Amino acid sequence: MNEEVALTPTLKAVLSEFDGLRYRYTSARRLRVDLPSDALPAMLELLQGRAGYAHLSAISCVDWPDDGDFELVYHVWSYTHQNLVSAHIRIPRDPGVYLSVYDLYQPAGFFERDIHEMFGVYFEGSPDMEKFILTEWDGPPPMRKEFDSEGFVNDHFTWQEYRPEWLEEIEEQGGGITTRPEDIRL
Amino acid sequence: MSDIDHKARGSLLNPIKNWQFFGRKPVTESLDPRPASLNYRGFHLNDWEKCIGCSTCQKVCDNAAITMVRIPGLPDDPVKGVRNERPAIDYGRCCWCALCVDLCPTGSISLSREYVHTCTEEEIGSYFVLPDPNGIHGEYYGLGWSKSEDADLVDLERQSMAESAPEVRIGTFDEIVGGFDPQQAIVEASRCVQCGMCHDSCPTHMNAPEYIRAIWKGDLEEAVREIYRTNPFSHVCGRVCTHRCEDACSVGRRGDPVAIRWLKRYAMDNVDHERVRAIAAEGKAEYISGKRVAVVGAGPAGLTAAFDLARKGHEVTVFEGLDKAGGMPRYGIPEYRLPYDKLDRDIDVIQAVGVKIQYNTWIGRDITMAQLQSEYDAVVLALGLQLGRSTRIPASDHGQVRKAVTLLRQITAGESFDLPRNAVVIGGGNVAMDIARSVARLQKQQYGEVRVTVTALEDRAHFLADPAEVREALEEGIAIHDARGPREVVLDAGGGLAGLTTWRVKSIFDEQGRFAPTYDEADERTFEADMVIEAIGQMADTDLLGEELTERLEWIRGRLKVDETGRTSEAWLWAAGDMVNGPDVVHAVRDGHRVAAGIDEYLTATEAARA
Amino acid sequence: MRAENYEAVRQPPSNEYELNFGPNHPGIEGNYALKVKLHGDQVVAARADGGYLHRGFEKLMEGRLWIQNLALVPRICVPDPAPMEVCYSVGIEDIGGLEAPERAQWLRVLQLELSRMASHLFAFGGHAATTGMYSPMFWGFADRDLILDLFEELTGGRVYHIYNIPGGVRRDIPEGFLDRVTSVMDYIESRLSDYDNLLFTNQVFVDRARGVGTLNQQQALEWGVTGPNLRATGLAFDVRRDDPYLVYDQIEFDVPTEQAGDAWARTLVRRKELVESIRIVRQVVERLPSIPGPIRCPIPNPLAWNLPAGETYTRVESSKGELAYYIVSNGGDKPYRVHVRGPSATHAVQVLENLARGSRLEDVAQIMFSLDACPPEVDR
Amino acid sequence: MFMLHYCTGCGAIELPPAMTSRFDMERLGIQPMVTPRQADILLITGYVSIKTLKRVILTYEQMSSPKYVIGICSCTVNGGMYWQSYATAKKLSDYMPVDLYIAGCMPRPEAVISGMRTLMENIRSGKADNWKDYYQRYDHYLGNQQGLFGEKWQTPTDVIAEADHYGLSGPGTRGEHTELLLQHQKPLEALEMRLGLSGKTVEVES
Repeated sequence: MNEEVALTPTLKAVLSEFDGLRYRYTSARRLRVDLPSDALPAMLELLQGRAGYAHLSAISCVDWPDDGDFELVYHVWSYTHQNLVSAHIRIPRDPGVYLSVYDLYQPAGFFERDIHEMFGVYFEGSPDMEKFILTEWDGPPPMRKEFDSEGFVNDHFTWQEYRPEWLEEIEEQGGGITTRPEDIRL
Repeated sequence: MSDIDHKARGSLLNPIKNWQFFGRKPVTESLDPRPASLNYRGFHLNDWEKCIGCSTCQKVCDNAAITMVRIPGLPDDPVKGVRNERPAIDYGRCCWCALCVDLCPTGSISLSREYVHTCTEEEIGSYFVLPDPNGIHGEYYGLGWSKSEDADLVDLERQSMAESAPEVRIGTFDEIVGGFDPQQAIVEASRCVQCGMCHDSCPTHMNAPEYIRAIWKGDLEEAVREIYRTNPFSHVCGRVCTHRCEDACSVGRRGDPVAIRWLKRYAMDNVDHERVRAIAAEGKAEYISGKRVAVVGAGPAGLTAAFDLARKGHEVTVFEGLDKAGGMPRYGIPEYRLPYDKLDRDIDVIQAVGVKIQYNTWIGRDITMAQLQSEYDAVVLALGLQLGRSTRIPASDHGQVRKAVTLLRQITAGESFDLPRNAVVIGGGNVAMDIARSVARLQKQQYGEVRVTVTALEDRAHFLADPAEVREALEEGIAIHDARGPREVVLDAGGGLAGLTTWRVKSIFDEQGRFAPTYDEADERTFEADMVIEAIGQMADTDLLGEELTERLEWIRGRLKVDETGRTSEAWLWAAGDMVNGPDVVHAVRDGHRVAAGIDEYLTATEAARA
Repeated sequence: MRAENYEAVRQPPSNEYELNFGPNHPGIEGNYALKVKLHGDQVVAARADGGYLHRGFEKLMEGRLWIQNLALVPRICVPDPAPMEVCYSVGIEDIGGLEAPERAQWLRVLQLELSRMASHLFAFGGHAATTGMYSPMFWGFADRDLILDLFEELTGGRVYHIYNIPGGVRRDIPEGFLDRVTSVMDYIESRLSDYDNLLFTNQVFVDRARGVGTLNQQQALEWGVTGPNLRATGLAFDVRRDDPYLVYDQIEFDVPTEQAGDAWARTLVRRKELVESIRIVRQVVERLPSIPGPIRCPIPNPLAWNLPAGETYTRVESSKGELAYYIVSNGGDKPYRVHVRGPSATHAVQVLENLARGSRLEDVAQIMFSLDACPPEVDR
Repeated sequence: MFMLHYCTGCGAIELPPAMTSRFDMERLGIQPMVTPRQADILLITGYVSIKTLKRVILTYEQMSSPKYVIGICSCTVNGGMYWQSYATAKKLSDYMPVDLYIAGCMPRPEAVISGMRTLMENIRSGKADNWKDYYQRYDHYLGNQQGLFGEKWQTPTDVIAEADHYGLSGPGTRGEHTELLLQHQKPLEALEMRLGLSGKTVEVES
């Protein structure tokens, strides 16, 4: 990617505080930072305090069962530098617990709550880990890769069995359904 | 805009102003549904004439809303790439995204401008619709979203294939076609819509969709595995197959068909030969049946049969008259189309599964059919067609009138013959092209110039040869005269060969469709030549069966009569390949599988009977 | 599923009581609920309850081909679907290294702005309705419908356009389309003064909407408010201008702001953005004829399309605020993970809860509509 | 006819246009109604998430007979484009009787309106009377509901009593599932019934 995009001094200062941290510009206004999970809260604090990254755009969670990890991505935007930092950390899938950043960014409250019910990641210190969307769902966290939505559906629901006249007629003539959609899905 | 002041009280006149609204045109529409826009995405239409039942729409449908239904009475012809299936849409699933329209290879499916459908619980069947050209209520509301340049998602253009230039290739027997590089192969493979028309049309039903997808995924070994499920002559078919698959390919409906043959070749060329052997041997039976099978003729049919039988645990010996295996692909097809080392690989793989080949052994000369019958549990005849037919025109018995197949064999074997400075070839098939282009190469090498003329009965539009062959032949400086029938071979005073006189062909077949050419004798033309080559067809050399056996066997118009398993009227004797169903390599492979299956069944049955 | 939901509520003997506001309630935008604790008419505490529109989009998308998802994404925000398509397509182009032709980009801008206008007309129509004034709503919907007609003509669908495709758009403009766009723009422009008379300078509405659900810039930033709601607190931030995408950097437009930060200001900002959108659309109409096709760069067969491994975070300015897609590809033919960050995610939960607290019951609906919160976007 | 104002899904977006000036359903005497108690038509506008489905059933039971259900969009018929989703119900008719379906994703206002007209026609001709089916085959519907929501599922409405009241209780009204219901049912007091009146579900902070 294009490394030549220069870091703003403040940003440089913040990033230099941490070791074991890799960063690269994925585009002019997008900086990807990979860092150890324990360093994240401190970095966000500095980003917000010193570099003016006031807006937590989102927290995304990605499930990597093969690595036994959850990847948490914190997207923070600076209204002053007009630049977005995506901080990537990995936390072990089990027990799947991490620290809340609610005290830095209030919107984190919602995103953490969302990740908690969708992936089952618990955020310590988050004001509210209660279910929001899935209040009446007692299955596993659906966004985990091992949860098979289609399987669940086929266990719990029935489908229409259409018997239109034209089909009856065709079957009388020896034709009929050859391939159902579920047989050929790529 | 000027900022709006929330303290502004608005004018006192406002109430009066508002009377103006009575003057405005009302916005309300009539109760009856308005006609929808020109590219509206309403209910489906399907042009049954265009639709070929390839089920691509079904695959791209993100809502699993499309079911394929077989409809009796519609054309159903694998060779033409047509199925009697049509898509039925479940309006309890459809979201009218029109991806089915954009990806339809034929452009048959489209959306109409009809959008009103209601029904009660009892009539819910009406949500499952078989679209036709009229619309779901039998009333045509006009065409909505349909195939357009803009929205078409089918990739109609084939990846270009590297070919050596005519002036370069004419001087050598090196292979002409370069083959795909990995990038091209993946792109070409990605054009496939997985409809399976190729599989249906292929005589030996190769799993083309599977191996194409494997190539696209970059898993070439998986591709080879899929290929070997149905075809041990993979290198050969990757190069010189008559590719009916590509004629049936649904992408070829509006554009270039997927280059299935070249993809197969790509997979075969790019997997290490040792691995190919290992993959081909997968699933070989552990046990030894103790049964012995003899195969006469090491061509595609014979070796395929041998390959199958060996994999099933039988002991197979192949008897080959010449000193190399391969049959027509080796002795009939010139090297610039099929390099011998590739053919050798196929044969090596077949031998690797335990097939023994005994060279230079002619049936009737070195070993008799009777011996085979007594020493083996079953015998396969796969003689092929190695004798050229003669035109029987005056003086066609002259020494300088030669048969194409014979010459081709000599060229392959490296035997020397007096190369003509000026040759005339009779025939418009692939063999004619092969011999013409081979002689042309030799001429180029020895005399530095090409003087070959091809005269064919058919006019250019109905040539039997593969169009690409004809094109390349012309590029290489070969003169092709179509619709000319041979009249007589002209000899000079010294009895040497002077040329060939021809008449223009008026018609080839009579009303009954029998072969009975008529000529316009006024239009006579003579082509100078010091050699005339007949390439008008081949026949099997059945003399070597021995009179007594020939008597016992049943024949139909000079061909052996066989049942659906390829078995002759003799219980122990099977026949396969060109001698049974005419010249075509992939057909021969299919035939090999057929007799192998028949024989295996027979042998296991006798085994069971004994036990 | 839990049956307790339907057990009786034992209310403590007091003058505080709980009320379920929605999901089936005219004062709720969409299918959404708010549990409020009341003291008289005063809201003491409010708690948002979502999930009524949950469809598990992010899960569904992991099971479908890259292109198939295009039919899915517009459904995430029903009133304003266009940004969803564009954002997703741009994301794929980013990962796949595709470049949408210029004409396609202008067409996308056209689609986005028309969609924004439709959504805004919807929004302040709705807001007016919550204050008991139905005429603006009737007018708003009627005028919005003219835009839907344009969509129908351009994309083949009134509400769900499914017009974008990675690498460009699916259709070029039909004959004479731009003239019709212009005439609709003229008409809506001519209507603006009517709206002002009817709504924005209408004392009933002004008095009803001012000072309701006020949030200052400080709070707005803390709570992660974006879009018109943020601009209503005086901060001129707009993704189109400050994190440009498509061809917005070639287009002239202002970012209108208001200072008050209350319901009135929020709706007024939308009213002003209508003007900006009209400006932008007019520029597109002007430029488009001089920009040659194609409208899509070549893309592989959708059935066999592996996107290279990678990830992207694409943002667009939807009519409701900052919309972002976080897309991860593991090199397969389906997305590995798609995270949709809907603007309403913050607005409809934390902000709504905070603003509702201390307000009067009759204003709760107004607050929600003035935030233009979009439940389907929250639930996904 | 009063149409309950409850937007369960996407399709709702086409209702405001249908109800307001442009297509003006009021011409047909159709108006939105805020409370189920006074509504005749329950319009299911597209997919219903399981969470919503509970409310929908509650609402349906609170509506006074005769009542009619219209399922619009694909989703109410066979899952629509959310057929893979763990969160939405697939066949509405498994959980309540449906009188009319309107095809589309989503249907345009015109389609909705012609649907309404068809329904009126069906009502006039007596063709639309599936509401009786709910009483006659309550056990069947309840069974599907329990299958989805668990056997402890109950609603504030005493459907069986109503069935008797309308003289519609038949062999299919009671059955194993209603038995199950009676086991778990907690008697409801007047207060909750009154709260139920407002057509909003009553919930406890858990």
